[in-house]
Formats: sequence, C-alpha cells, structure tokens
Amino acid sequence: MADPRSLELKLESKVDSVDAAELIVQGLAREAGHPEDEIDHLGMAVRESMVNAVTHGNGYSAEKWVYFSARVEKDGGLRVGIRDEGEGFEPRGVPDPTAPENLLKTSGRGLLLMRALVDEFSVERAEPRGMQVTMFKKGPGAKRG
Amino acid sequence: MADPRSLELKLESKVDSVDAAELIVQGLAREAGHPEDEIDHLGMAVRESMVNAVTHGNGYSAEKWVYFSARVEKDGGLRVGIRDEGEGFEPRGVPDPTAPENLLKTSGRGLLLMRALVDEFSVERAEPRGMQVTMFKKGPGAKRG
Amino acid sequence: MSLNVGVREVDGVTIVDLAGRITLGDASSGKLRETVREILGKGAKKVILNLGDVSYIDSSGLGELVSTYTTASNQGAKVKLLNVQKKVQDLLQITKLYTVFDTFDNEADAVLSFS
Amino acid sequence: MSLNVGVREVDGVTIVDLAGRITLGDASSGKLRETVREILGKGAKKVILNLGDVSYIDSSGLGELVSTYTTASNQGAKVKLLNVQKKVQDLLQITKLYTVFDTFDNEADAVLSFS
Ligand SMILES: Nc1ncnc2c1ncn2[C@@H]1O[C@H](COP(=O)(O)OP(=O)(O)O)[C@@H](O)[C@H]1O
Ligand SMILES: Nc1ncnc2c1ncn2[C@@H]1O[C@H](COP(=O)(O)OP(=O)(O)O)[C@@H](O)[C@H]1O
Repeated sequence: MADPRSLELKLESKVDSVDAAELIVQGLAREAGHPEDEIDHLGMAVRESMVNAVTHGNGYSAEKWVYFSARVEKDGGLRVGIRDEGEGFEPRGVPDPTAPENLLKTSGRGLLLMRALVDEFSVERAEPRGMQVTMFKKGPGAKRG
Repeated sequence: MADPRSLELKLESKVDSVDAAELIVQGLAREAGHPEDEIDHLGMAVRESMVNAVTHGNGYSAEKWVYFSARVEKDGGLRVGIRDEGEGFEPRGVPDPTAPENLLKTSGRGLLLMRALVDEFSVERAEPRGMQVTMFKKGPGAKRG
Repeated sequence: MSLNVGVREVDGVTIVDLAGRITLGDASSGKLRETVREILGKGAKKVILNLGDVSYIDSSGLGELVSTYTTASNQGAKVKLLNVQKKVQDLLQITKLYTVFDTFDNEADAVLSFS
Repeated sequence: MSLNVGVREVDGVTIVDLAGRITLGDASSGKLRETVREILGKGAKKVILNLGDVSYIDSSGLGELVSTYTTASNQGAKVKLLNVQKKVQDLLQITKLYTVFDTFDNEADAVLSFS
C-alpha cells in the first residue's frame, strides 16, 4: 500500500523544469514501490512530454507556464498531467516515425516513446489553449495487461 | 564521480512546492551516490527550509515566489539554495529550542534541525528582500569533518 | 501523504497506533490532535503513541507530539512513545525532546511502566 | 548532466567512447556532432560509437545518433554501435532504429565487422 499523495506545480518554460518534473515523478514512483526499470520508463515519458510542452508548446516563453501534476494512488498507481499554453496541434497529424520514409529523421519520436513507456496515455487540446497530456503507470502490485 | 548538473526553479508559495523541492533534492542526492540516511537528512533540511520560506517568509502569498536552486558537484557534493520574498528576520534573535524554558514549545525547531542535518548551513538577509538559505552536503566520498 | 490513526486499549492503557507521515500541510496533524483530545475527553490517563509505522516526521510533527504531551499533562494524563524509528529518534536527540518523552521499544514494557 | 567524448583508433577503425547522458538542453548533443564532423573531416570511413557508459538517452539523443549516421553516410562512411545498455536498447527497439544501426556487444567483433 502506498501513501496517497499528490502535487500540482506551475513551472517555467525551460529545461530545468523538465529535469525537475522527471526527478519528482521518479521519487514518487520509487516511494510507491515501483521497480527500477519502470521508474526509468515513467521518468523518460515525463521527460519527453515536458520537453514538448516547453519547446513546441510554450516555445521557451517566459510568459507561458507548464502545469504539472502528479498523483500517487493507494495501490501505487501514478497519474501525471502536463499542460502547456501553446498553440496546440493535431496528434493524428503526426507522422509515424517508424515508417521507412521517416526512419532517418532526426526528430518526431517523442509521442511514440511516451505511448510505449506508460500504461495509459492521452494527449488532447486543452481549454483555453495548449495541449493536455495525461499518463498513468499502474501500481507495482497491479497485473500488467 | 557524479555528473555535475544544476537546476533553478521559481516555485509557488504552497506546500506542494515543499514536497517538490524535497523530492528533487533526494533524487539528485541518490543519483550522486549519497547513502540513504544522508539523503533523508538532506531532504528533511530542505523540507524545513522550504516550509519557512513558504510560511514565515512568503505567507503563502500568490504574489511571492520561492527561488530554489540545486547544484551537484563533480565529487557528488550537493549545494541547495532557497530564497523567499518575505520581510526577513534576524537569525540571532531566534531562541534556542533546546533551552529548558523552550522545550515544551510547539514550534521553533526548524533552524536547529537544518543546522544539524547538513554539513554547511547559512541563512542571511537577501537583496532586495527576504531570506537566503544555503546548505551543502558533502559528496559521498568526502571525509566527514 | 496521510496519517492513519487507530486506537485500542491494553490493561487500562490507551494505545494510539499511528502509520504514515506527520508533517505540515496535510490532514495528519489535525487527526492526531483530535484523536488525543477525544481519548482524554473519555477520561484516559495513560496514553501510548505507537510510532512504529511513522516513517517520517518534520518539525511541525515534532510540535504535534509536544502539543499532545502538554495537553495530556494539563489534564493529569501521561503520554509515552513506543517503537520510535531511527530517523525519528535522531530528531528527538537533536531537539533534546528525548528528555521530555519516555520511549519504549516493547509494548508490554511500555504498558507495565504505567503501573 | 554532461557527456564525455573520447576518440581512439583500432586497426583503422575510429572508436568514439561516450560517457554520460545524451539529452536535450545540455552541451552533450553538440559535442557528439562536432566530434563526428571532425573525424569525418579527417577522412575516417569506419566509425564505432561506444555507448557502454551512456546511461541515459532521450528522443533528442536518438535524433543525434541518427544525424551522426546520415552525416557519415553522406560522406561514404559507416557508423556502428557498441555496448548499447539495456535501457537504450529498449528505445532503439521501440523506435525501430535497431533496423538502421548495426550493434555489437564486443569491441573486437565490431572492429572486424568492417573488414
Ligand atoms: N505540446 C505541444 N504543442 C505543440 N505541438 C506539439 C506538442 N507536442 C508535440 N507537438 C508536435 O508534434 C510533433 C511530434 O512530437 P514528438 O513525437 O514528441 O517528436 P519531436 O518533439 O521530436 O518532434 C512535434 O514536432 C510538434 O510539431
Ligand atoms: N524565511 C523566513 N522568513 C521570516 N522569518 C523566518 C524565516 N525562517 C524562519 N523565520 C523565523 O524564525 C523562527 C524560527 O524558525 P524555525 O526554527 O524554522 O522554527 P518554526 O518555523 O517552527 O517557528 C520562525 O518562527 C520565524 O519567526
């Protein structure tokens, strides 16, 4: 049983915020008893999503915030939310980076990695603007589906 | 040898920021190879200092920030800075909580704990206002003095 | 970050089992305070706080322990500590609160100490 | 969060030893790119990136590896990977980049594979 806890932060649009979010999530996952490789995976997914919010979303703007939230559930399940204040984008319009014609591109792999590294993932337009990413990693005791 | 890295954050004056700072510092200390009990001690000291900045310093004000910084040195030494935007106070004026007449007070033990839990500690008035706390925990390989 | 509080009685001694963290800003401090007030209201004079599952405490939490102690004293009751983890023990040492609280590693000894 | 880069030659093959993290926002990506450009400038055609001490890579870092690969190809050179850690291997798998890079667990085998 994990101690349920949650936190919400308003973070600046810079790389230090990416590091901060990753360290926070890793710490919560470790406390909740997740195994080391799952902690790494969740940390990577959060890193990718924070990078997108800071760069593509907010364009490193000092006037725009990244809204970060993390919640540890009773069974150790961990839900992370990341919202930016950018223009937003159409996720279905993003090309598949594993398609042969895209394999040698130097970017475009972030969303693919996020989806692969957590148990549940969603990305949708937020109100009044920007994108909202939500990810969930099951508790350490939960059966993997 | 630890990877030198550092981060600077502007945090809201609320309890979630206390938790965030503690988790970040614990994560950096763990990465830098500090032993578990030292990680706990550093985390506690950071927690106490953040609580003071958020409560006594900024009074939970939405208009005031806590400026948090952490730097991991090559040998794993970890320096943490916490600055608030409050009225400030005179550290020498704080009564000794271990004096018999203060032992049953329900508060006043934060600064004592911070000093005891890290290797170097300072608290001084900041410009243009507020207090600046700096703490340092030696790298895991460093001889304890 | 929650504190779980359970109450039981052994040989006329009220044992409060605490599990979790006692820190600023969560409901934990309120819960401890309220439970102790209730117990004292029912006339308890011998109280043991079992900290065996308290993994973390900060200076606010230490303040709560002291508050419990003085509230009890004012009503002629006594509070002792049981199963204090190393981490918490260190803090009692630094703050000299170990001079205020009787502490025990064994429940039977703690209960017997009241008679 | 730094990347250390060392270069050495074994039997006509240039081995680039990397240690640290390859992620967005630090100097690491630039360092790798610059080193590879320099090596290719000197006419190297056989390059091995030794990732044995690379503990962490993100999608920007993967982009850097791809960029190294294509820059080399454009100059008639070939890049292979050595000692890819499990964590990084997982990412190559997910992104199908394992189909782009020849990878080796053993330096001698990697060097021989060029002849
Ligand atoms: N938060 C965001 N705001 C705006 N656009 C985004 C956001 N996140 C992703 N995108 C768009 O989706 C594309 C694919 O993102 P991703 O898969 O993470 O790869 P990369 O970041 O390497 O381009 C980005 O290039 C960008 O155009
Ligand atoms: N950042 C701060 N700004 C203003 N006053 C402070 C600050 N930090 C500490 N103080 C003052 O010093 C006193 C002692 O602080 P501390 O030892 O942490 O104990 P406590 O917070 O329990 O009172 C506080 O009560 C407060 O008056």
